[in-house]
Amino acid sequence: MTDTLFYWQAVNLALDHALAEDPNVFIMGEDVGLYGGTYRATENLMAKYGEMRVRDTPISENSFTGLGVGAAMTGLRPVIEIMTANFALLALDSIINLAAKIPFMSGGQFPVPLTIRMPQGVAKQLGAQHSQRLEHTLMNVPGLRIAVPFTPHDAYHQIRQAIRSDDPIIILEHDLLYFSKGPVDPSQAPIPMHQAVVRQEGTDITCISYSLMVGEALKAAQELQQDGISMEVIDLRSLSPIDWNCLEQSVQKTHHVLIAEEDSRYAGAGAELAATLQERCFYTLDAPIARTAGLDIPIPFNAELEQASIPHANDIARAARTILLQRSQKS
Amino acid sequence: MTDTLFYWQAVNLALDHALAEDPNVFIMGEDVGLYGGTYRATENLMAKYGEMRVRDTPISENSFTGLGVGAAMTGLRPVIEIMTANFALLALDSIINLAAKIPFMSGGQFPVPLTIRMPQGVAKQLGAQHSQRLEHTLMNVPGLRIAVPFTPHDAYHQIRQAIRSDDPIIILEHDLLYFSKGPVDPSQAPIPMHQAVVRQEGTDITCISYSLMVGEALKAAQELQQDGISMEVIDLRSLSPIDWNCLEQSVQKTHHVLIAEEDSRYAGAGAELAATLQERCFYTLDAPIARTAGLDIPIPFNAELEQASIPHANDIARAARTILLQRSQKS
Amino acid sequence: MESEQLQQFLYDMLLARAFEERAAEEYTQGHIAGFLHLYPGEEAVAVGTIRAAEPSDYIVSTYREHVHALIRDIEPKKIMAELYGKRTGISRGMGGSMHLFDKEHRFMGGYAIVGETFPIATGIGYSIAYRHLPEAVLCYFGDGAVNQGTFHESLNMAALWKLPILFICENNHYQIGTEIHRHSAVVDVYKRAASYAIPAEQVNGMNVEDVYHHTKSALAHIRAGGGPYLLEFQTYRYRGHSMADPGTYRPPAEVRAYSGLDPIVLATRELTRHTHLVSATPPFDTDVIQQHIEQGYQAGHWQVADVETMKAQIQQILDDAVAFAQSSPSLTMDEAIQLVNQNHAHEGLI
Amino acid sequence: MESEQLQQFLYDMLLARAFEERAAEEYTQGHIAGFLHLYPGEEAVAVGTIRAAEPSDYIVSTYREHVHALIRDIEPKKIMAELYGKRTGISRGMGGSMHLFDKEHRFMGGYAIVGETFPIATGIGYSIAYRHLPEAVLCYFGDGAVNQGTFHESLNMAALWKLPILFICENNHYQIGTEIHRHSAVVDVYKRAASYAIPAEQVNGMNVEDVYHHTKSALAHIRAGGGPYLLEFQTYRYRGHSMADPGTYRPPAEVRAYSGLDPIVLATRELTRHTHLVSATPPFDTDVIQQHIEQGYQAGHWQVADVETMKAQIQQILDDAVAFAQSSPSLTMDEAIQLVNQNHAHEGLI
Ligand SMILES: Cc1ncc(C[n+]2csc(CCOP(=O)(O)OP(=O)(O)O)c2C)c(N)n1
Ligand SMILES: Cc1ncc(C[n+]2csc(CCOP(=O)(O)OP(=O)(O)O)c2C)c(N)n1
Ligand SMILES: [Mg+2]
Ligand SMILES: [Mg+2]
Repeated sequence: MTDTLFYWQAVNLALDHALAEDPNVFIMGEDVGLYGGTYRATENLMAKYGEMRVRDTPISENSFTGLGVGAAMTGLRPVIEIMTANFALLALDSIINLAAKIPFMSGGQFPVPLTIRMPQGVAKQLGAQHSQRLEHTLMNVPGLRIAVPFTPHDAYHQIRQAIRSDDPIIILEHDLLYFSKGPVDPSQAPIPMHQAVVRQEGTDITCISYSLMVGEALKAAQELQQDGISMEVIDLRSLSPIDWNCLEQSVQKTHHVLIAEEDSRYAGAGAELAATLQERCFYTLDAPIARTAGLDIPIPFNAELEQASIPHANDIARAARTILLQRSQKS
Repeated sequence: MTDTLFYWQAVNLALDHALAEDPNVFIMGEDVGLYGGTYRATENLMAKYGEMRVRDTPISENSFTGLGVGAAMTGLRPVIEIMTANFALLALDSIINLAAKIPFMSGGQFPVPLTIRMPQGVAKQLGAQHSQRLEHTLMNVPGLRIAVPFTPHDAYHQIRQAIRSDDPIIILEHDLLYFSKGPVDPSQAPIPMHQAVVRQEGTDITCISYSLMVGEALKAAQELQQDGISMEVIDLRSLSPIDWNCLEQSVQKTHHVLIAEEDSRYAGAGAELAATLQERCFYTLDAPIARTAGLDIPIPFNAELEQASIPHANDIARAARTILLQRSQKS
Repeated sequence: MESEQLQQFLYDMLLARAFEERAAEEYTQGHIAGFLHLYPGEEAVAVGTIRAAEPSDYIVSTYREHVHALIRDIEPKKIMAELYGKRTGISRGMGGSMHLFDKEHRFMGGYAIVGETFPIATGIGYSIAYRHLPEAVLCYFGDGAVNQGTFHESLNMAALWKLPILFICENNHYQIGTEIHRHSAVVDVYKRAASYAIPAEQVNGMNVEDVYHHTKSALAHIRAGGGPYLLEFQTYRYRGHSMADPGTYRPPAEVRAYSGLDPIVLATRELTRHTHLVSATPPFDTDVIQQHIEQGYQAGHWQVADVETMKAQIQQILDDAVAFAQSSPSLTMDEAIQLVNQNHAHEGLI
Repeated sequence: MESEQLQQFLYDMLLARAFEERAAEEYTQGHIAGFLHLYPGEEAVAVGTIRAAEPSDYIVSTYREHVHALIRDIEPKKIMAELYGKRTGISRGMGGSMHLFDKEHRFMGGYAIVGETFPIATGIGYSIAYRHLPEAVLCYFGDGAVNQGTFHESLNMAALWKLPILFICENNHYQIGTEIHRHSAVVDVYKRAASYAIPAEQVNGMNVEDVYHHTKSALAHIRAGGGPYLLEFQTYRYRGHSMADPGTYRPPAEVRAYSGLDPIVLATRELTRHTHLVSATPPFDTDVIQQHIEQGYQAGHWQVADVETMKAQIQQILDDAVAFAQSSPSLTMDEAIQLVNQNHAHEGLI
């Protein structure tokens, strides 16, 4: 039953199936109903399921996210769409102080089966206020789980898994992935939600990435192949928890690690990856763990500077070569 | 002119001097005026400078912080007190999307000379919603600077420096530091705002810490001395930027690093410290960089569990011993 | 009003006052730590509103919520054990004074970040509407909370979607040390409901019967499908904001009625004194409980002895509660960690 | 009203319309990217309000702010260059369409997160009050922005401290695809000001003279020390929310007046057609500029030729602006990084 779908269609299908499967599931967010979602992710769902289950909201991010928490406490399974992660800065009290803490503070009485979806990342000249990434903040919050699907297939299944889970789960979708295409098989049994996958096998160096940046890493791997460098590319699929074993296994093999992330390098998700991996694999590593990441500046509006402020395949390839060059010089 | 002052008195004195020095400085926050601040940091200032310059606010964190940004754009030098960092989750749009980005997005036309002070951290049984730390989130924001004074003397000078700066600067004060005491010399020329200092020299291992946790690290160093272990203790004083050279120099000497932080380990400030230091000092390190940090759970209300969820001197000492034990076993 | 009902109110208020004063004592003796926000002076609000509600209604409260939990008939010992941080506490010692939760009693939590009760209540209201149930949510908040953005955002949504929520403002005129006219441009909180076309009233919160009747009719309006309703209860807290606050920012005249009445003594002894107070004085001039007792005497609903009996009963309950709390164990760290993981225990995560 | 003033309005509106339609063209041709929110239909609001203000007043606007900047007399070429992301742009190409800033003109920014204009304006108002200056802040926002918490929080503070702020609601009845009655429980925005005791009026935003007069008197009230004021202008956007939005959620009848009038053609040619329209029709039924032209003809303020001349002038200005934008260089990365560091260049950081 594999179809080739746009990422947004995979999201849409996952939501459609979840709404059909469980009457407790409802969707809420700005323009998710009549308009069908800014990235079409909720297209036609209001017509199909009605306004109570697919609800357009006012511009009140903190409150409609908190509304999702309250509804989840009574056993509903809200799927909140925050139009972009940039606006989630307004909703962090509801995400961090409510969703993530109520299950614990209530002594376990109130699970919060809430899913929060949001696009994020640098798209095309949306300016500094509309190009941010939020994973670093959310990762530091115990009680939250974070999925970062890269493929339409993963988007479909991780959303389904998130909605079925009794935990609050954040799905970070990248603005630029919605119109990428890939096979989606809803009937295939999904792998565990937080398992990382090796998207490209390799032996010389491990490139760890997630979301849109996996695509850049895969391109870099191809480029490197021409130079005889074999780069393993791992798609994390989840940022909380992280599948450390998968990463460790790869490092045992390659002894070199490069992390590719779009976010600003300083205190981004890559910092946790590097910090924990150097601890786990210190004696296996032949070179320091490197990060290819965004610059530590607000994202410029200007097209060239915008693109120059985040990594691309050639930056990843260059970084990999530099690491391996150190090796050959040393040995 | 050295006085021994409580930390809160040092903060108070810095604010008093800043208000006296520059008519553009004003203070705003909940109960900073008539009440004098929950930790007495603004005691008597309203009586002295009037309501326009020491302003009590409604409970509207996002807006009074944003008000500070707007006022700063016209050349005033607001000092916003957010009653605790936990409530700053409500104000992150103003901090991250406004204060940190306007100087850049305006092409340099509008500096934002804003200081935001907030207490944070685990105090005594304030519960999960009132025990958080925010440095990890703020560090990831280009355009912000972050100071974390540990001593009353640093609190005095870093606050003065922050208010004089044309950049938005966050001062994170720890709840439990306000009633610590130390010498304060306002007339002494301050060291640069973001310079780290070695609080205790040592040769076997470098312990990097900041804010309240420096005190625990110093206690641990004493404890270790009795075992013949010499631990260098570095007080970062600043989390953005970080004084990497100071850290590197120490690692050249000790070859071992332990990071002590109160925040949850996962994606805390320590992650960035470890990630960058392993990169800079990979070939100097004799063991993986270790982190002694808070557990990855919301802070329990129960007194024992609360304390067990964050590190103390003995945890730091134990971690240092473990690291050095690995060394002796290896050699 | 029936004698029985009024006696219930009396008992409730005596219990509420005595519980809080006992909590203060335990705090002073160092048995309880953290922030402790007490309710004396405001008892009529919690009692009148919660007794007017059905057990199937939900309660969403703030950090000043012990009394709401008590009146919801949650066992005092479980609340006291929570203040002690023990595993027998209502939130297993993980929440503490500001975070009481009880699923069984539909007590949906105490929230310590001002303004959080609004979205939580709105979510529960959404859930009730979603399921077409005849239930309602009682959402508590202070006068200071009204200026948090969530008040505005949530009331708009509640009105837009006609959610069954009773917004209950406990207007004690202070946001910690900031008096209402210094934090709000409009000091009559109920007037703000007009921005959302939510019907609203300002009610004397020092008279439990008034509170009860207004709540009853507001809930009737809600259950008839009329959408949300807002009640502003004018009240006063006799103590400081929390145990850490001496309350010195208040003019002495303002607290004069209460000064001279040692609150602890009051709860355990003075309440039974048969004094004659003028009932027409403004609400703050007389202790709210004293006033109720007085009216009951005059109308013949009870005798001094009845009040004595109640008092003794309550004393015993609180002694037991403290003993229970003190002797209860704490959760282990493993159990605490388990709370973070229990909801995905059945999922294969990785 | 003086001919000269009305001619200024006409010129302003023609320039505004033509600029926006030219921007749309540049976008369609791929010269401009990102979000592009255009203003056609709402011109009378920006023109009437900004022309009623003093140069010493401050402007705080949203992401739909090109026209506010134009009417503030910022050079069109600098705005166009900003849409192109060039170093000659008003924000040096770092802000883009949604973030126009001009210190010289006290144009305090376009803000892209809905609701941010409120606290920024409140801060500037605080600063004016702090310095006892006779200035004011014009704070723009849409009908959708009214439901953001900052609206509520900031208006309360503005009123509490009597800050000199004119809150200007551009009520175009839509929050992207969500019509006002689906996002607000009370659809008359001006009514919400009562929650803060802020005087407020609802005004026809399709008539530039009305807009101008109401703004003048509101500013007079503010400058007399009366504190903030709120004006709700009823208006309509003829285009979709942004260039990415076809606007298909609107019923065809609603846009019927505008359909058939190709907007680009309109700006450059049709405006000069001497048609006779009934002036009493509801504001949305006629193009706002068309209406103004018509009234000017009738009152003898201008002739067809005058409008032709203006049109030609504007055409030239826009051609020049585009040529300027196209030929301008970009900032280098070093310069961009310098923007982040320049304010502490003199400090010894470490
Ligand atoms: C968002 C937020 N800001 C500030 C505080 C600190 N704080 C706790 S209670 C309080 C005053 C609340 O006043 P009110 O809503 O009137 O309730 P009351 O305490 O009078 O019952 C404040 C400012 C907080 N807990 N949350
Ligand atoms: C906080 C926030 N939420 C959502 C958005 C996405 N968004 C951009 S404009 C807009 C609609 C705003 O409507 P309104 O305030 O009426 O202004 P208009 O666009 O009609 O001029 C939305 C939802 C945003 N930019 N910021
Ligand atoms: Mg109050
Ligand atoms: Mg609108």
